[in-house]
Amino acid sequence: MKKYILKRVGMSVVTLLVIVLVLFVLMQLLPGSPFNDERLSIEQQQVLMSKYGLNDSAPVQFFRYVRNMLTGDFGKSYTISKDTDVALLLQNRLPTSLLLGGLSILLGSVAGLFLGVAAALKHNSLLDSAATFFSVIGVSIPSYVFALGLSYFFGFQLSWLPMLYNADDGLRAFALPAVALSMTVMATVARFTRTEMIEVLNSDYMQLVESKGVSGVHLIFKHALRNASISIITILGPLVVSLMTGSLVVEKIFSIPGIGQLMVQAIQSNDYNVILALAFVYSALYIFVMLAVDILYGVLDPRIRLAKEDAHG
Amino acid sequence: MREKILEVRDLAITFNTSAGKVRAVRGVDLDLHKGETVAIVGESGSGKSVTTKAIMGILSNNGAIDSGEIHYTFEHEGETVTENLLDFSKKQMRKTINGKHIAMIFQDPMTSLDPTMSIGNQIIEGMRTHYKTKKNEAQKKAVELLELVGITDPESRMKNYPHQLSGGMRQRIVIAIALACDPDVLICDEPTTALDVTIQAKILELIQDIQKKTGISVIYITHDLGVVAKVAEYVNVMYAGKIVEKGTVEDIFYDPKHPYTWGLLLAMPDLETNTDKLVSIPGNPPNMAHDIVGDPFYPRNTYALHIDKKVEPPLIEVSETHSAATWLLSEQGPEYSLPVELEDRITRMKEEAKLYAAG
Amino acid sequence: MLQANQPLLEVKDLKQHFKISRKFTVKAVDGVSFKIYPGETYGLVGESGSGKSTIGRSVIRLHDITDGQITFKDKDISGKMDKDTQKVLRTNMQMIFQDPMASLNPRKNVLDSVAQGLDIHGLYDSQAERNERVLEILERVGLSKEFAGRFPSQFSGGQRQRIGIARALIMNPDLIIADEAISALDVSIQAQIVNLMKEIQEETNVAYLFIAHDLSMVRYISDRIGVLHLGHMIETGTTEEIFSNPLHPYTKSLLSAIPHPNPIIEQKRTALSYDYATSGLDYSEGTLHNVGGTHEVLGTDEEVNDWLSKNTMKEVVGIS
Amino acid sequence: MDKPLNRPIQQTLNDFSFIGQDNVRVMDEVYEEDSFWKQLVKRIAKNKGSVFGFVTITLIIFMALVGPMISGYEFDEQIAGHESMAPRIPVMENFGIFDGSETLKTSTGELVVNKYETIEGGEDAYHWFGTDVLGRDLFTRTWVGTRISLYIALVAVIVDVFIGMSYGMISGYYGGKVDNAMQRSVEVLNGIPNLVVVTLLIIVLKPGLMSITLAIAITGWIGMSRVSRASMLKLKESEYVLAARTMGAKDMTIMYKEILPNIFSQLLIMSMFSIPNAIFTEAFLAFVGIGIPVPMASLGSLISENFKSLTTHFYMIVPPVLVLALLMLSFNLLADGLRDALDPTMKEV
Amino acid sequence: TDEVDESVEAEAPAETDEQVLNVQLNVEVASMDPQIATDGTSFEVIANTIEGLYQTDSDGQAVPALVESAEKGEDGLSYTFKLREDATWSNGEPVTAHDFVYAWRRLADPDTGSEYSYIMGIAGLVNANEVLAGEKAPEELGVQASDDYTLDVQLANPVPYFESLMSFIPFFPLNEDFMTEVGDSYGTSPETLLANGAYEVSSYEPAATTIELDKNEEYYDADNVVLDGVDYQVIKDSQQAMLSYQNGDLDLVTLAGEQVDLFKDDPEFVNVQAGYLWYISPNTLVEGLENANLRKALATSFDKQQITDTILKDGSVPADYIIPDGLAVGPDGKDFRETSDTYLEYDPEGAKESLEAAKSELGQDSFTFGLLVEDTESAINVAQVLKSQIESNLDGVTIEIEQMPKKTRLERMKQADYDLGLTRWGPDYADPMTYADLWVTDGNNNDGAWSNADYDELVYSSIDGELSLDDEARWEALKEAESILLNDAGVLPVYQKGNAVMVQDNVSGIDFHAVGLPRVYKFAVKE
Ligand SMILES: Nc1ncnc2c1ncn2[C@@H]1O[C@H](COP(=O)(O)OP(=O)(O)OP(=O)(O)O)[C@@H](O)[C@H]1O
Ligand SMILES: Nc1ncnc2c1ncn2[C@@H]1O[C@H](COP(=O)(O)OP(=O)(O)OP(=O)(O)O)[C@@H](O)[C@H]1O
Ligand SMILES: [Mg+2]
Ligand SMILES: [Mg+2]
Repeated sequence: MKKYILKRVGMSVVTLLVIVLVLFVLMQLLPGSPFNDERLSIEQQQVLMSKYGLNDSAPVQFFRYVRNMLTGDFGKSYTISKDTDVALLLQNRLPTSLLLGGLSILLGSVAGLFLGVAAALKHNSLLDSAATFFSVIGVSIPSYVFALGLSYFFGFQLSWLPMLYNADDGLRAFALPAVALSMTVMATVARFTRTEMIEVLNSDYMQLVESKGVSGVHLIFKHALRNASISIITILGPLVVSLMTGSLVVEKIFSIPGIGQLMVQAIQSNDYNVILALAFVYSALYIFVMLAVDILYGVLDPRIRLAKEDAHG
Repeated sequence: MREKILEVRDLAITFNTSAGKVRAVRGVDLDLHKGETVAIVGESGSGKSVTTKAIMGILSNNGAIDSGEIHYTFEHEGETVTENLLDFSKKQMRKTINGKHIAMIFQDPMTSLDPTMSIGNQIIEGMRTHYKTKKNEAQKKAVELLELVGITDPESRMKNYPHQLSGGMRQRIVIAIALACDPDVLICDEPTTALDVTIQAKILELIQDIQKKTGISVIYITHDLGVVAKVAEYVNVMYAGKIVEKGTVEDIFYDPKHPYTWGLLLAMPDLETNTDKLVSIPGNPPNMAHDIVGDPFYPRNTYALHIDKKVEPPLIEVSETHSAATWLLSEQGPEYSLPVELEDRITRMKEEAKLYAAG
Repeated sequence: MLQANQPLLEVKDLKQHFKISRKFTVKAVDGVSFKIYPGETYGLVGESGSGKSTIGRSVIRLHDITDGQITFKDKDISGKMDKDTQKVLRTNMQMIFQDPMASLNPRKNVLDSVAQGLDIHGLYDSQAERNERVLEILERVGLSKEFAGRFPSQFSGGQRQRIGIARALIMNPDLIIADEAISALDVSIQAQIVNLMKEIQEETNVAYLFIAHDLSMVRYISDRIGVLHLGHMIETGTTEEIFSNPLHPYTKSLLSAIPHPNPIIEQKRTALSYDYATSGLDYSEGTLHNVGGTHEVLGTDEEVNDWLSKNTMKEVVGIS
Repeated sequence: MDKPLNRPIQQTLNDFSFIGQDNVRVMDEVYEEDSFWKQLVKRIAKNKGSVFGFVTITLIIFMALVGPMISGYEFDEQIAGHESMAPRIPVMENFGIFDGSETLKTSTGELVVNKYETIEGGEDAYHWFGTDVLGRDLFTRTWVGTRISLYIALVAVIVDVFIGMSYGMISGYYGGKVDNAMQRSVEVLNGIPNLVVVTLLIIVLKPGLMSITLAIAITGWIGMSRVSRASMLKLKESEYVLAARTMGAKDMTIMYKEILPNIFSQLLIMSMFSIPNAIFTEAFLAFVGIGIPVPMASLGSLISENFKSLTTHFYMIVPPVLVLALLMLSFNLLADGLRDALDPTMKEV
Repeated sequence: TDEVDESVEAEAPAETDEQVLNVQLNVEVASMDPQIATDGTSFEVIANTIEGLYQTDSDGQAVPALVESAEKGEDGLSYTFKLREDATWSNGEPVTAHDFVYAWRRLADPDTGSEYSYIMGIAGLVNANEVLAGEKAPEELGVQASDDYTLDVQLANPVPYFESLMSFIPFFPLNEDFMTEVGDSYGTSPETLLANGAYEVSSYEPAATTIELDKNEEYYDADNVVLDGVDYQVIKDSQQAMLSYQNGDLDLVTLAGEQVDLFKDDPEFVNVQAGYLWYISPNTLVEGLENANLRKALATSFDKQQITDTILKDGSVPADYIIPDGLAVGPDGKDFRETSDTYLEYDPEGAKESLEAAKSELGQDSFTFGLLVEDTESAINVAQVLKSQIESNLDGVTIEIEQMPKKTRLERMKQADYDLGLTRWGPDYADPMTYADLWVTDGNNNDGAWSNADYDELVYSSIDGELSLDDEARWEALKEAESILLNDAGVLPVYQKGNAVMVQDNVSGIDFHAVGLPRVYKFAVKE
């Protein structure tokens, strides 16, 4: 297993480098430069470009970037937060996004699992239809509509929870945005869980388990859900990444200092280093999560775990 | 004294499907006595599995029991009671019957074990739920069970996962799971069809062996008459959701009465069969989604009578142990003789048996 | 069956290995040779995983073979084939499969399924001719013409298997590989299909490579038999030779395991057991020894002599 | 055994004679079953959800085609003075709803206004869904916007089917090195945040429907390629594919003639699940301001436009959100129904 | 982490009766460095913490801040500023003339990469342009500290608005010692910031959405500062901001579009003028747009009043001029606009006539022009109204809106790859020149390449020629320049931006400005 993970990590690093390269190429295509404000003269633009080494050829820039990146230096922001280390921006904003994303994933998947399992157990019943309806609603309505609605009712009308993010509020600050974001997760997980659970509940081995006299919670958790979860985590992986890396709109509504907004700002203001760094974080997270999913497969599914052990010592 | 332990009467089961209602079982009677082995033979789709699943209370949700009773006699808190299993709720079934009194082995060992749980845990699970056995005790018993079903090095096997074992081993595990809670009845639903002959022989011998040791009653489902010959004492031949002939093995093999049974016997070439053509049953079994009028077998029956088109024959008793559902046996029935090939076959078998007995 | 001297198919020292990982290779077939003559049925038996299907698939070139030589109708089909050879192979050798449901494309009606070979090789001049030939062949396998427009799901297992046979038959093949072609069918239907296959063989002189683990059927249908174990051909000979005088301990255990529909015998008999690991045999050491007629057995000189010296039939009681 | 032997039925002597060999079927009975499509339609029709979905989608498509023509307004027609008018619908207005009045929660108290009464010629004006801040009829805009969103849906499906499906099928069919390379590429593409790819693309290209289409095309097919690859992996070893190969069928024939028809309907349904994604992507682009160019509208851009008036003029966001949600709901229900119909084993347990 | 510690600390005093002003920002602070920052938000926060020579009073006039007395040379070519001696940095160091010299050199030094360095040229310092161009060392810039509290400045030409320029952030001082100490990390946390103004930063991190300022007790004028602090909250969604305002969480928010309808009658509602002027830049290199009549037709074909009243509603006013109202006061003591004409008013009939004239001059009946717009809500809405009105008033003219991020729009315009561009200019200092010099031939921001020799002559002379020596003549010349530009429709003015804000009624004393610093809180009071 260890060897396998090492190999995967190695491969991931290569993938990551390729991704950075692709991003670099894309960045070269971006029209305009970070320094084209009205007030800058051509000469000054040149001064700024050379200050940040943007006049060098693309390969030089690329290798310099990669070299710096390896030492944890993501360069400086050009426009969003002028002259600050991008690493510092990440340090300030990433934890918030991760926490918010993590919370909404947690919330969403627990609720989704619950709904999905209930629907599968009472297949074709009213409960099933209700769960299906809920989950369809969840994927049908944009999360920002939820966000503003929640903010209006629970924040403004009832004043139960803060409408605006403030680090001082601790977890309370995340309550509304996390719920808003978790709707999609809940819906997706619920639908998937339902399908998977129905399939598992219907399998031969569940019949054997039932014929042993096992029932109830034990049956669902030890057998059904465990088997179903192998495919559930497959869809959860990408969801985790997209949520962890922030949701622009929900961040905007609750005024959360996350990286989703930063990303859009960076793209719009050609802040290359910030785009690259955020994209890098995204990719790294993506690859990490995929790796985690892979390892989790192993934990959940001995077939995979043992196969990997066999194949890689 | 034969002690009746399971008595199924007039069991009828329907499934709701998109293609309409499927009448899978249409009034089955079945008896099982203590320590004995009853086989159910029949073509695919004849309702064998559904019948036994109904006994286990694990019918799928779209299935409904239209009529019938399943009386089961068992020891409960020191007393011998007889209960209609169909009156039990799902929960009661799981708690009092499944595993503890009636256990089941399924057809495909490759898919009937939970792939994510070690086999040790799968074996002790039943004991832990029914008897709240302590973990180490349960494990000790599991090791014994593994030994019983002929698995070498049982301790280390406990930690294995199903995919690490061969098909034959898995089927042994399934048997061990079934035996874990000391059931009175073991239902084996084609436990060897997915295995190859050498392993099949071993598993069959294993079940026989266990039966000898534990005195357990066995219901054995198969479509292979060879297997029936090897394991069963009593045989029920099933066709289109009904039992068409029942009797002891000898009755069925040496004195079959139903044309379908004849067909089954003949379809299997024995080592002497030298004919250019095998005798086969023509046509296909009926589609159970359709209404069945008359004898469902008559379209394939070379011995069909006109009445078969209209009225389904009841089981007609031939001897105390032997009966068959064919109008040929009725008083008004015509004269008939067995197919020549079958006559030959039976004579041959009898001779063989004599020879064998002689040494 | 008359045996022409010229073999239709000759397999020499066939090896088929599958690389699972860098360190691990499955030697599914490890040096197997046999011949099939026109119009005969060659039965291949052995336990699950012994390489029966792999041989079948290698012969029809579903795999690129690892090593060895396969000659079919005097053409070498073991390596890269030219167009001609390919056409000979693809038309003259056909296959029928185990699972009658899975072997038919569920989205194709019977007509198109059966005509597939004709379509691929463009073996007709007009649509009418094509359909004509399909209907003819359907009738031959006992299916009504009305079925031509229907889809596989509308048939029973036995009917589907007939469609599969029709599909192979329409190409007028010289060799049909039947991989467990009857194992998935009910006993009553098995007999129908076996009868059909035999009839067809009589009419067209097609040869069969009949792969199965049901020995009574194999015995009934085959002229010659090869017994496979762990990728090796351990014993081969005519049906008569194998069944009346099995020499190899594995063959013996295999034969002894067949259950017979005779309760009095069957209830008392136990099968012989054989375990390669503890048998002390090493298949790769042995060579094929001819022990009379076409009967050959794999083993070292000593082993073979040892087996020959024993009265074998006693152990395999109940067989004849 | 213990049943009465002869039941009281009319028996003739003839009844107990043999029918004879001739009557035995040599030719087989057909297992009468409806054809695949007929069965499918039957099953779908039984599923209330999918019927609802189908009807709603049909209705929405109809309205998208016809709606803009029956309102009497152009989608980009800014009527001076008609800014931010609440919905007013004939007949309904008599019941006190949709009569064009709205309650404004001003800081100095609630204020009921009815612009139709205060502006010139307002009595005869009807805006069924109201107007937006520029004085454009929302009914017209909603249905024009629905067209775009439906177009996006179509694009998503086409992309899924043509790119995703082919990619997955080829990758799965050839396996080995080809598969490895193709999957690595997908991984790279997946590793780049969608947002970056899509926004960069749209910034690089001229903003417009074409670029949005392209953006969806580039990122939308990956999910589908996974599914089709998985199906391909499963089916390529199936016996009927082997059968085709033993008969010498070419790779392309096998992929597109043998395998594709068997997975196509499933994949098509899967692709329906990507419709919401595509519509959301477009809506998201609208939200960051690089969606469909003004004054064109899509449901997404309408939502983001009118979202800004949510607390002031609530009614503006309702029609596009409602249509979008209905559309999503219907596509989901229909797809669910179709999937269940295709895989009856699931329904019958 | 730090965050947690801070929150624990912040929790305790929050309950007391502190006067803390809660202010909404639309966007994060981009930089806390006075020489690097370029945007209004950063300026606002910096100005709360650092004070320069001058500051802007409530009327927008420059009044002395750190400067105790100023002496202007006879010829207007030199200034001597005496600094007050009681001013200190928040680390206890005194604020000296060296701090200014350091900051100004830093501003002009190309190595700093300040985007505002050109302002040194505007201020007219000796050698400024050479230093900017890298031809001379920053030390040669015309500014010295003759002693700790005396700052000497030499100008290359008279700059009438020099003192007002001194209240502009880039000229604010920085402490050299402190800067060397913190190095690159300046302005990344409260510890790496120094204050000499009314407030000091107590909580800040780059790109933060909350910023907290505390009253600076070291401030020389601390007695006049009433507030205990200012808390900024970045809220980009205007509706959410408004809800928070209504909740009482905010004291000051900016309203957007439709919200104005609901709040315009509220006593807390305030309309403030901003200096920004929005106009359409026609690209005269594009076929058709070289024609003055066509440009005039376009310029007069849209109803500016409708745009400001029904779309913007934020107090913006139609602009029939290019030098904004309230920007600069002339030698006569009157606002520029008070004594100058208006041009290019909405006149659909006139527009049609001009169009006809253009059509016959160009021999062309239909025109299609792209209109570049950046992707902000108001710009897009305005563009849509423009399109609709131009198209309905001018037969044969079609406008195609192209929306894109601002950076892209700027790039396209810089490359002259556009037909019409909706753009804006905000004043850097209180003089018409901040606009007038935009449209000189080959001017850096003259994207449309409009060119007029008379105009050039007037502007150049006003900068450093003859006219620069005579304030009154210069004033008249700038009026003439505006008339040349607009009579030729060299640009198409649309509106002058206003802001609709809400200020809680217990808050007073916030100064709003059109030029330089938009909002000043020094004298704000919250009861
Ligand atoms: N869940 C179900 N839904 C619908 N029909 C079912 C279901 N289970 C069984 N049936 C139908 O009931 C009939 C009897 O099935 P059963 O499984 O008992 O056959 P069997 O005799 O065990 O056959 P096999 O030898 O193939 O196992 C068949 O026609 C089958 O199609
Ligand atoms: N494509 C493949 N890749 C890897 N291993 C394979 C492949 N095909 C077959 N094998 C392995 O080769 C061995 C022989 O398999 P094969 O299918 O030929 O056996 P068989 O005799 O046909 O068995 P059965 O009776 O179960 O059909 C098995 O161990 C199998 O796992
Ligand atoms: Mg069964
Ligand atoms: Mg095989």
